[in-house]
Amino acid sequence: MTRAMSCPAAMTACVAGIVIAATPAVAAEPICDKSEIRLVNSMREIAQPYHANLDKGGRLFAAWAGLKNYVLQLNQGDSDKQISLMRLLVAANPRCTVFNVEPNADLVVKPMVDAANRSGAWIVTHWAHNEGLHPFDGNDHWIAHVAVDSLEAGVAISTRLVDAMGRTGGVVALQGRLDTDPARKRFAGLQQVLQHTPGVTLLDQQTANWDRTAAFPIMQTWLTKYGGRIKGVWAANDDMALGALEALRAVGLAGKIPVVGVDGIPEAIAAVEKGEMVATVSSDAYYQGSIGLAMGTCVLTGQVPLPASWPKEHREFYLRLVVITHDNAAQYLREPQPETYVGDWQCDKLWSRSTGKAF
Amino acid sequence: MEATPQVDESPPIPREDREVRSRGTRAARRFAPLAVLIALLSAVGAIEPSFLSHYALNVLADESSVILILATGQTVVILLGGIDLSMAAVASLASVLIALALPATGPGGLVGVLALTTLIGGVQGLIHARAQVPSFIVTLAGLGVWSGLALTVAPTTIPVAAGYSAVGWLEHNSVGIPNSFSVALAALVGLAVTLRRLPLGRYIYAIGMAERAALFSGIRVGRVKILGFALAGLFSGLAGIAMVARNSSGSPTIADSLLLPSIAAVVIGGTSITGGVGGLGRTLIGALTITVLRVGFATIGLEPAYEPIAYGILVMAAVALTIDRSKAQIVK
Amino acid sequence: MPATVGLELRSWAPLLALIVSCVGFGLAAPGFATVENLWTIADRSAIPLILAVGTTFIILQGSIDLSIEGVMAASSLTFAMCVLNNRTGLDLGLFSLVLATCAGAGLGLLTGLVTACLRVPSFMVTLGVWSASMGIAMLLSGDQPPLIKDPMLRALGLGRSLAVPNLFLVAVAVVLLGYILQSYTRFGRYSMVIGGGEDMARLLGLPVDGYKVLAFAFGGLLSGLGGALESARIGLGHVDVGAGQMFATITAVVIGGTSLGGGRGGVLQSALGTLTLAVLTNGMIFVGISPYAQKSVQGALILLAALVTTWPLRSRLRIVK
Amino acid sequence: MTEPVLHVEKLSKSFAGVRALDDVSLDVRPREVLGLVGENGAGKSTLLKVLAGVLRADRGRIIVRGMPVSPVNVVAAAAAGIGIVFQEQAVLPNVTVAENILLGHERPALRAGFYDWPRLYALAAAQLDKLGAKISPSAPTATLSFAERQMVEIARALAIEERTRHEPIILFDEPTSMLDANGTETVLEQIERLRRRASVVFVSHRLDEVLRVSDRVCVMVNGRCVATRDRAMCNVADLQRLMLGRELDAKYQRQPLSAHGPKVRLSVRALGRRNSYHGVSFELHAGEVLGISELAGSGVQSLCRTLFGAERADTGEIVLDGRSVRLREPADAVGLGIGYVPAERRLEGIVGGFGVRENMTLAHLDEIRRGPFIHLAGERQVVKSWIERMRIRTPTVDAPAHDLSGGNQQKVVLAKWLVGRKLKVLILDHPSRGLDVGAKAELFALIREFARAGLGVLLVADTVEEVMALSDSIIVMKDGVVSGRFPASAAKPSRLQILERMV
Repeated sequence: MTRAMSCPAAMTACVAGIVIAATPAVAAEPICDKSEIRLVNSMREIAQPYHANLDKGGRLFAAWAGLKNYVLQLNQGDSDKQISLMRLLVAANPRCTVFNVEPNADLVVKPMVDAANRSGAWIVTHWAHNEGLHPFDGNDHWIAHVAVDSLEAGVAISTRLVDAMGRTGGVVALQGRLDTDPARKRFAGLQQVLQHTPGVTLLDQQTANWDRTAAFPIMQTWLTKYGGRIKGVWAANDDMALGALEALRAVGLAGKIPVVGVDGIPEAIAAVEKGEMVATVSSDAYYQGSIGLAMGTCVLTGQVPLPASWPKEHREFYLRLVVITHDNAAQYLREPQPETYVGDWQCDKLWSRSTGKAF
Repeated sequence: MEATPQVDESPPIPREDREVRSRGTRAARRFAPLAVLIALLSAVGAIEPSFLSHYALNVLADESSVILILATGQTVVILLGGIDLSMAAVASLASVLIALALPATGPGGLVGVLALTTLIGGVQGLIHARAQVPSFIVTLAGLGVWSGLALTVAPTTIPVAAGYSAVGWLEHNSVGIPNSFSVALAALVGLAVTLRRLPLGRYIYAIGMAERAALFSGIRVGRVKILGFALAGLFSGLAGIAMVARNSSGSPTIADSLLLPSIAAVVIGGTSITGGVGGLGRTLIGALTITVLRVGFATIGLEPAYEPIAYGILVMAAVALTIDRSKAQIVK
Repeated sequence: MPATVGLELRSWAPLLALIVSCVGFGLAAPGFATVENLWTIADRSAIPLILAVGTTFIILQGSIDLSIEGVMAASSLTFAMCVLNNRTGLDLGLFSLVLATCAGAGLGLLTGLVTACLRVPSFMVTLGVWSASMGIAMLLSGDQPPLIKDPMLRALGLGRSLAVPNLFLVAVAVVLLGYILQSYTRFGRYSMVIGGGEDMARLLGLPVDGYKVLAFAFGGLLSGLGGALESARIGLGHVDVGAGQMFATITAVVIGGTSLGGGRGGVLQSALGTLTLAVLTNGMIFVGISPYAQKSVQGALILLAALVTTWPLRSRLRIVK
Repeated sequence: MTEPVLHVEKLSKSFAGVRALDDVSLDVRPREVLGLVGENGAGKSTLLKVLAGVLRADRGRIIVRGMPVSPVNVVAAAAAGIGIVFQEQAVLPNVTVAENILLGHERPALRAGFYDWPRLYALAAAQLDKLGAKISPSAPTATLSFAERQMVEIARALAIEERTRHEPIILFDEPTSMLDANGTETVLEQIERLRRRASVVFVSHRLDEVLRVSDRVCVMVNGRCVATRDRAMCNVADLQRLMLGRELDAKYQRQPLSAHGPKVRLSVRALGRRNSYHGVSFELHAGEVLGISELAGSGVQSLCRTLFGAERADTGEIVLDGRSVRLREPADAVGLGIGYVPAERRLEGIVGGFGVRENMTLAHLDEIRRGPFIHLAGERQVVKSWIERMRIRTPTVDAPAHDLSGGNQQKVVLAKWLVGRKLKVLILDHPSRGLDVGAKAELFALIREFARAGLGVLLVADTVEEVMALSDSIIVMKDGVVSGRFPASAAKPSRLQILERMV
């Protein structure tokens, strides 16, 4: 795909160059020379489409901004390792290093932010972090936290689900790992919706640890336990949703019982288009994988003032989510092009996808 | 595993060649682990010089501290000829309890938690020694029970609301060395002295080498084993504390990923997994080696996808180079 | 048939446990004791059964295999990329099942050779192989797990023949194969011998190392098969197909009464253990026990099983490590 | 003179520079029993292992029926017609008798690579019949008795016959060293029986046995065969002289108990343990050596272990110095001043990996502490003094115990108990097992010496002779009950008197 990208990337790079040049000078000295800037994407793995797209997004941006030094850090789901990797990397040239972090668990945010503050590196975090922790509380190197409102996501898919069920019948819920914030909030979203739809009852809920293989047998068991009473399947992420979908397929119910998930991974979007899934929510991995790097670059090149001087709602804000249903599925199946994001990467448009403060 | 008796009166064959071999390679074997560590460090350093900077080495020490603590406890159990698979789970449980307790109790809570984890270890030791269930099974069961418990107590990450200072100091440096590492090292040294100079230590080695003979020498084998597992529990607790200090929060799965690395550390250090041979000095080296293996590649900019492969191969290679074959003729 | 091969008296304990848990859940949850659920349990236990058979021989010899999950992942990806899929142009059909299984066998072979030739404890070797094969799987998986499009293999993974889940039929076949190997071939008998007294086996000049390598290769082969079938079921090659299988399998084998010291137990016992575990997990969902409690229950169960099998053997002079 | 079936020519083997075999040569003739005697370390076992393919010789040739062979392992040796009978431990408990007998040679019982169990059993049964043993081939070996397992061992060696068209050469490596009078009898009978279908090389420390069954006896000293004698031409004394180059006085003057007063150290009252022994009572006085003469299975070992706290007694009581004691584990016994020298020296006596020093002080570390720490300097002192006092031949204080000869190992085990300040009772469970005459004599001398010092010694020995040689009083046990008592006060019993109480 890189070949597919490079040409347009190059083109837009020039365009962008002009754009950047054109933007009015801002009150800040460049901190680093462009050649010194090091971009780091820290995430769990790249075997999953979601994470793979985080990485792609990061590389798209690096290419677009003409930055050579892009580092990918994978922790294989080992929180301790995610912290260690960062701490070790900032041994060299911290002040020109930007971390864009997909936390393996919310608890890694604080240590990583501390590491940034101590070493002088810059960090942007995603999803969620421990309670009572904010960039604007003296964490000057924590550029921003791009929060995802998992509650909103939960509500969004749940409403689509109950609508598809005709607002009656029983639903089963596959939860993510309960020691993560998204898992809890998304489920809270479901409960919220169910409160307002008395017709729909929650038959059962289990955790499948975000895992497709774990989801399959659980769904199977439910099918035997509740049989016809299951009118809808709710899953906290697409992987589990697809696992459940296969269990439905095994008994010829695929497409007959509505299924929803979160993440908007290609497979799920395809299923949505086929009508085997009703909806999924995308936080746009490409964007998440690049926006932090973009912010950091803008800070380091002095095109925006130091984060400390930003308004609070620019330091910690919610990310606009896209609900993908049968109607709009098609357009999200295509590999996104840089043009889609160039707008968001402009130093004066960094907050274009914010839906407001997240604190 | 049941002990199999020696076969014949004249010195048994395998030992004869072992004698021959070990005479030739005893020295080599003693220094192999250190050599491997140095080789790794210099290899990584050659590619990424900043890795050998004072700062980076400090970070390395800091990173190794939790593994070091776990490995130290594990060493005692392995010297006894057993194994403790529950340590990481217990550490996670501890981290949750600490995070919950600190605001209310402050430092006192730490003592309480340590006491609890020691008790947990002791109970496992008791079942192992008295009910004569292999330690692998007892602690495998423990692994399930304790992590299940941790998840039930707190299904999620618990940030330390208050009283963090009670553990926070571990994250600072004194005389240029991270406190967490100094503490881990101190604990290791303390235990090492116990093993070398106290009767208890002599008993532990005796049990690991020849349990029956130890029993017939009037050693209270059961009691020593229980003590050994209790120690492992204590060190699990310490690891839990270090984890909380590190993440300023506790989580039911926080240490799980460190179980196998910590065991690998002991073996790579050259302590025989069949018990009786080895020591804590070796474990220190092993823990550092494992840490370099864990985080070293990233710093040399190895394509992340290849990391697990390299890690796997290097772990095997390191063990192959450092393992003490003088005792384990029967490789299980 | 030698007494040591057939179910020893002690090995009735797992059967008892199985029956008890079935009855228990049957009473607790009405929907549990239905034919349909029987097949659900069968389907769920299919792949664990396959894995347990391979692991049994390794444990019988007194070794251990921690690499199951990694090997499964590697074979799963191999499989998914050889069948009709959305990543590669290949469409090797059933043959890819063979390929994937061989991939597993290859990794097992590697484990065996390192253990035997370098005399490194299997505990450490399999730890390394686990990580390495995980890495291979990730490389293969790249950024987009391959989706399996081959309808025939999907049918194999999901479908049923005469109401019996296909995978379960495969599993039964594997268990039978394992049983035959164990009681009627030198591989099986020598595995028993090696576990019972490796030093004696060597003293008597048996090719111990050879059979160790064989055991690991066989274990890898079945892990490979398991991985491939799992992905045939869920419809894609996935790095996490084996998630959680390692501890589960060892647990099952131990519950079955195969001693980790080696030399005691067998394929049938392990099969029993696996079924017991499957019944428990299924039953606990029926009764609605929280998954975390399930973890604890499983742990307690291991201990219980071990106690049942070892309690009669207790004596002041017994040595247990 | 007939052509030898086995001709050993200038065989040499060294371990780490130490010569175990030094150009040893010998012949074995058809259907003869060749006895092999010599002190420990003389190279008997090494020679056998080389012949059986367990070890590889450095130099020299092995010629079987004119064909030079160099077996690389036991199976290869078997193919050449040489079979070896290890001690009891070499049978695998967790498989069937048949599998043990045919281990490594199942091929004839395989059909298309699969076991044909009935056939396997048949083949095994054939071997067992040769010995007239009534053991079911399908029985799990673990269920067999000691003697039965010995049979299985021999049957395995005999199975060679089937594979070589010739009569096999069967090597017995101290088959009787772990056996009591009865077991020994059976083995000797079997050897007699073998004479009719095989050639036998028989190693034993018991010269009388050797003389009984062997046609010729070869005496080994320092890895070479110094003399070969026809049975008719020599007696025990000759052999001893050849082995040690000196005479041995096994005579022992019993001293009247009154000499050290009738202070009762240990008294056992109606002690019983389920299906092991019952109603056992006796008194052991300070300074007395109480010998127990027994047949295997008479429960004496179990009795010893009970007195040491290693096994539980179901009934009766143990009284030490007038106080009834409860022994939950050996540590309790040790605390009370009871010591135990186990029969399984290598497994239960010494800690192989430890040096002499650590072994010797293991049981009494808390007596040589300074504060909480082991007083290392003091420890060395103690150990040095005992090494001298007991004339233990060891290169250094810290030499690995498993490098010592059996006799010296046994001395170390003995010293382990004597180191203790408050040792009152010493239980010796077959202390002379696997020791050569020389070592045995030294050991016995020491035992007497310490008994005089006021220790109560309980001795269980392999042969009636040993018991008689050492003991003041003797009790005989049979099937778990005391079947005869010969108190020190009474006249010294004759061998016959004791034997008739045993059978």
